[in-house]
Amino acid sequence: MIVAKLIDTTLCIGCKACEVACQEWNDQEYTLGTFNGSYQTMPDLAHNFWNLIRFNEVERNGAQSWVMSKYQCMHCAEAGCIAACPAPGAITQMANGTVDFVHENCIGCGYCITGCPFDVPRLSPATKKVYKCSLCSDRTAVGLEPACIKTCPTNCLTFGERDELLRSAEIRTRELKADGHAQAGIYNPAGVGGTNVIYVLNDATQPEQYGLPKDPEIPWTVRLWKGPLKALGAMVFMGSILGAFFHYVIFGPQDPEKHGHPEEEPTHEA
Amino acid sequence: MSKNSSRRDFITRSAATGASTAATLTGAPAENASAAHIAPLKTANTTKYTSICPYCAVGCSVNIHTLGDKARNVRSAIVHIEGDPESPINRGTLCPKGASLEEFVQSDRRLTKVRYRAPGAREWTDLSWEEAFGKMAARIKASRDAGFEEKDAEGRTVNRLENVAMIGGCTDTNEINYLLGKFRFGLGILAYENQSRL
Amino acid sequence: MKLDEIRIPRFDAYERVMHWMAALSFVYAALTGLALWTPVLYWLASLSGGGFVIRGTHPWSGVLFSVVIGWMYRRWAKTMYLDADDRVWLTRLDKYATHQHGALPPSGRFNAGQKMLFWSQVATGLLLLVSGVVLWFPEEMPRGLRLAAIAAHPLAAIGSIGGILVHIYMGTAAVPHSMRAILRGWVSPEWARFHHPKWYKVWRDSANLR
Amino acid sequence: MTNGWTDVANADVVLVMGGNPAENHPVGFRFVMEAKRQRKAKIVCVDPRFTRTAAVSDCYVPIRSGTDIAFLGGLIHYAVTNNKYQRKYVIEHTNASFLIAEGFGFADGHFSGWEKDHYDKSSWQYELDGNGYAKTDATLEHPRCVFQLMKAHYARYTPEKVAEVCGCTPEEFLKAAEMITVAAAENKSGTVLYALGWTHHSFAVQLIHAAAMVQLLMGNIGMPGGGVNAQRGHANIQGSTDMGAWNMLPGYLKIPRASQTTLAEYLKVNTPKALQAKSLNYWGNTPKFMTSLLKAYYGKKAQRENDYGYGWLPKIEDKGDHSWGAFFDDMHQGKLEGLISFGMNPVANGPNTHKMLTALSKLKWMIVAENFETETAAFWNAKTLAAKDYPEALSAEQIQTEVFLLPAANFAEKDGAFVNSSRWLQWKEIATDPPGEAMRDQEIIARLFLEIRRLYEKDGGKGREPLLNMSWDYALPHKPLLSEVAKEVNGVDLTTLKQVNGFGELKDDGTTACGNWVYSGCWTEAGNQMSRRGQEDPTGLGLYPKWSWSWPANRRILYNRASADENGQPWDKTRAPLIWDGERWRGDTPDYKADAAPGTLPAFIMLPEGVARLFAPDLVEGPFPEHYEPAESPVSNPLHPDVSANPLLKTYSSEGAKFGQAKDFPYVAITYRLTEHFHYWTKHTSSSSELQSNFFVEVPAELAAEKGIANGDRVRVSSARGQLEGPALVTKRLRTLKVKGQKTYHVGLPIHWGYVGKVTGPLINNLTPSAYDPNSGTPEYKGFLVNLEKIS
Repeated sequence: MIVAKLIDTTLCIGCKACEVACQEWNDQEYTLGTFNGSYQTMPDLAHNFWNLIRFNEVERNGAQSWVMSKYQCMHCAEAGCIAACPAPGAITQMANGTVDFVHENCIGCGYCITGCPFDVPRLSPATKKVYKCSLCSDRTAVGLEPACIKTCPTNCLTFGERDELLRSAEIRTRELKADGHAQAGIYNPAGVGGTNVIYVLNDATQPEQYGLPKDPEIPWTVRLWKGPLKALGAMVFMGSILGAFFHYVIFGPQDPEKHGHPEEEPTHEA
Repeated sequence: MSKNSSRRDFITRSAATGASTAATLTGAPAENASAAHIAPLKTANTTKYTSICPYCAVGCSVNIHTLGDKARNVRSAIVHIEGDPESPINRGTLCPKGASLEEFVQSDRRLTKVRYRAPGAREWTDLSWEEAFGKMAARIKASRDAGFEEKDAEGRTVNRLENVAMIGGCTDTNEINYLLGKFRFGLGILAYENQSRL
Repeated sequence: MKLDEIRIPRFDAYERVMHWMAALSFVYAALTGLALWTPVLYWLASLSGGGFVIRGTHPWSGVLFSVVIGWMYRRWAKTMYLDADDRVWLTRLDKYATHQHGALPPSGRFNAGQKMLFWSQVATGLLLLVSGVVLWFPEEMPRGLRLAAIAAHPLAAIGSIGGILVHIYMGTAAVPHSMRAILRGWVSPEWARFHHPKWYKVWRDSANLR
Repeated sequence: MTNGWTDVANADVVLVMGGNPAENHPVGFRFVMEAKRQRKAKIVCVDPRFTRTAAVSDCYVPIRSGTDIAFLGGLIHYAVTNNKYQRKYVIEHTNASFLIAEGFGFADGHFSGWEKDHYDKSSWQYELDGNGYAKTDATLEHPRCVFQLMKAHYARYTPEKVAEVCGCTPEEFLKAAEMITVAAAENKSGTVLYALGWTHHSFAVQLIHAAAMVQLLMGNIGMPGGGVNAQRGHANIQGSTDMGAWNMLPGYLKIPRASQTTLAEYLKVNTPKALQAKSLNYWGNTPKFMTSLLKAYYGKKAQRENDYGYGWLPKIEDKGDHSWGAFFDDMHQGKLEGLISFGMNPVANGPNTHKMLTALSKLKWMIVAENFETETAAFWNAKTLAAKDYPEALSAEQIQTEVFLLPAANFAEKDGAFVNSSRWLQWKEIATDPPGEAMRDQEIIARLFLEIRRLYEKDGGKGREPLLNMSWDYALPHKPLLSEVAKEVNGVDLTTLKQVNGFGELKDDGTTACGNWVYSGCWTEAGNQMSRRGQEDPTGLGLYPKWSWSWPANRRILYNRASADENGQPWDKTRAPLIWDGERWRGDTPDYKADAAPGTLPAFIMLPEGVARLFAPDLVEGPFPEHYEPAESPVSNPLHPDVSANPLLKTYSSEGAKFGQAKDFPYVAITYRLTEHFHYWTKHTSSSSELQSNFFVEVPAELAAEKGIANGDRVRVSSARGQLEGPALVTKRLRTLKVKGQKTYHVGLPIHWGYVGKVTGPLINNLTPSAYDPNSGTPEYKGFLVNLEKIS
């Protein structure tokens, strides 16, 4: 059974409780930042900050609006990080769909950072390993909701069975459309096989306003690397080794006695 | 009063909120070959206390998880503070301040000793409670003896003290406020304000 | 002096050290790279302390290899340009492979195959270095570059390792005594005359043996 | 709150004004969002700033800080002239029909009876009949009935005038008015959520009265999803008010005045008389509450013969004033010797920090009990810690104040009850012990009190009787158990020594003792009602009668009788907190006699009128709220330029006249909290410090462009009191407003920083004025004037 988070951005009040609950539950070290000209806690996610509310002041239909949306691991069905990860067992997709990092196995190469179409994993300068939201796998394993979900005051965040959440997201979208938000919709991008973090957006035609990529997918170079290039490499390496072996079997080593000399004098002086 | 937290918490929470999640759908480790890495729940062996968030007046209930049995030489340590799912007010949710109450209780800036600043001094010095109570009571008595009015100019009994003011209380319980009231009226203090009036 | 007692110096100590530094760093980089390249070969990582360790060491071995390649370039680039004979030689690669040496134009100090290996290693080495540096610092490099590097690095490695595999075969089983040349530095006049006639001639002329 | 947090979910319209619940009460705001989702409620947000509340509202109207009465007056005008008020409710449950004496009027900024510095209120009184009851006209047609007077008073508040004063457009006002007055329908209800955006004005009480008037006209008081709801800012700000501060004893009993020399005189002045024949006039029970309090305070020493110890209570001089502004001004003049502060930080949170610093330096001694070292505790070091902000402050060597900083316990280290905004008393447990040598507050108070008493017993001194007769008979006198205190607060029948069940059992003959009558019922013979955890919600309205305990009498919605019509049936069948079943009222604890049939009493049992006051003659500056400008304003009052500010505005200015003019300080400053921080506390915690590490100044984009200020540039904000510096956050969320035709800018100042903490920054109260509301003595922290400069 696949579980998911539903983020109804229309109910988000940017209170950042989820940020803190995440920090607190995961015993993160807090960092004191510098002023960055915004209400946003920090410009970007960090190895010790897995869940960021992005604040975006935009104008919609001539009126001021302030878009707040949660930014964290999307737990993709087809995860770019897993596709890119070279260390066996370092990233695992659990039976419930959670994409979790196993830090004992992480080698800190950062390929997952490149593979992730949402730019989520972050390298710790101290441990040289990569970190991101675990969907509180320690909590979900014992039947508790992830910390961010539990703390969310406005029910902007819900946790549950993915299909059920998709259904309620559809209902919510219909409500919003009826309420005059013609562009309302669900963000569950197909390019990564759907995400286990699903958004309801007031304006699904512009996910960028929420800091979400329009058409995320596993990068083709990652697919190339993990697919065709592996085959090509295997062919080249095996071809070289076998070719050399059979060359030796058939022709043996070069032997001046047997094989005659090249032309003694240069035909063309360089 | 205290219960060991367990899966039961979740079940009561679900029952209370009608949430649709259930333990089985969160991917219990048994069905999960790669779950061995999952850390043990940090609240697994804690004692749970019920409390109320000390910040704003929404009145969210919180569960305080502690380790240590309060034996004579043990000061129990707070491991985690989380919203109480049974509260009809917050149903387990908390705001960013409430969600980090553990930081507040266990802040390394908490005062742990009586600090004293002598007139004109540039630094704090430490004081024992006994010394502090002795000095403070003497100061209060001196000011009260100087300023207490039993009768006003018209000879009416007024029993008041106007050269000492008291402030505070809104960060503390009703009972403390009641005691502060007795303290105040016992001394005869009229100038008494608190945050509710600012 | 009998001809078969003569030792023609082929690689001086400087070059030998250079070569073996390149060889060792390459083999280390290649093996650790292969470990990271496919889970099938991930066991190779444990030969060098495990995945976390080789994530740290692999880039440095690559840097070392690149430095040595640069060194080689300074030392050998001039002798590695193809001349007219080399171009003909390359068209007759099949003759070389099937030991029909009589049909080949004479080679200088390095034959055209060696020269091509040199240039291919310079090229792939450069590509490996650039893409490797990009991959080394995932948080500092733009994602577009990293995405290009993620494909370019293994592609270059495939070319590079493929070439080196052939090189190792040539240097060991296929051409007897060439290993001695790179280990101890000398070859016999006979060997020189057979494999690198033009180089041999230069040596012979300078030694004034005729 | 007349209602409660959980009840907000029952609203059809939510007017958020003078508050920003999404940021400051996020968990309370969940019920707003629930109303929005479940009931399709509309959220109207009226605020100078486009806040996080505005971001999720259906209608946002920016208004100039301090013009809320103009806006609400406009709503009253709109409702009355467009017949968008609940007439039946207004006739039955308000004093709209009451006749006012001849001669009442309003002209040129003053109500009738203005005499230079005060009002002669004789023209503000009800016209009484021979029995002393008010005359009424149920048709609301009499020219001197409250309704007609109100209509006339607000005739000036047209949408255009509102726009001119507030700076919004008439269209914006009308859109909001239309949404809000939907609640005028009998089966609709609307709530008002406010906080310090209303109370931090020099006309705060009038402002809240204006809101109450709107709600009464809409028929929203007593309704589920209705009410006037103050969102209180500290965990027990409600409880500490209930327990008495300023000029109050516990339970809103007034501290006696010097002229009330006997209990009888006190009771005569303070016990109201009914103004309608049937009015229950519950405050008529004042003798029972007061006598029981005296019995709790003085125990066996309180006897009928000695007026139950009434004489030992301190008396306020008849015109005496001991509000914040008054006694800090006295302190500033060197009239005070000592200050005792339990968890309060006046240097940070009092207006005009400079004055606070000087005032404290004139004390002989100061005792501060705290969790953290605060700006107040370290006030003597301000010059070192914040040299830039306080160049003129005295240095530590020059300050002779002796300071005791006592390490107090935290909420988690104590039990006891907090009262939330909903008036719910919620009991908490002791989870752990205080750190190090930190001590629980009850122990600090008790030991200090007992030590003082010991000195008086030993050495004698002035005023021994009041001090030594105060009861302190706790099982552990040095550290009273809070459960024992709570039982004393609840009250006990001294004849049976049983806990009383509620204030209905209190007596005025000395046979009951009760520490706070409004809390009576919180700890009965059935045990601690405040720790109850029942989940039942029989009305389905989120009243949860068995979760904790609500004052008064576990009533969850105040004035709930008004939610039912003349037959005791709910105005809205789907939302029925109270129904008359023919014999009794069912549902919430009725704000009525439980077995009195609907018509027998008027609904507002706490008021002598028996109905709610549209016309409130007890307020000092007028029975109807009138728009006055803040003490410092960029314009003169568009309604009456010659009487611009509140004519009874209170100022205490021993520090000199410290008000600025618009020519020097052209911008309107507003102060506020951010969701990330709590007051001046969380700068001591890592988590909140991470969420907002830095102080900043919010600057409107248009003003920033004028001044060449880019996002992040350092700016200096100055007022007539002082100045501060910080980085600018340039935003379009602070819209330029057109007031009286001229561009008006707001400058935003979040409050949370100071000179001690994990993160530090300027105290915004460096800038705020010593201007106070005349009714409550609350300072005007919002809507004062500043200048803004870029620091190059």
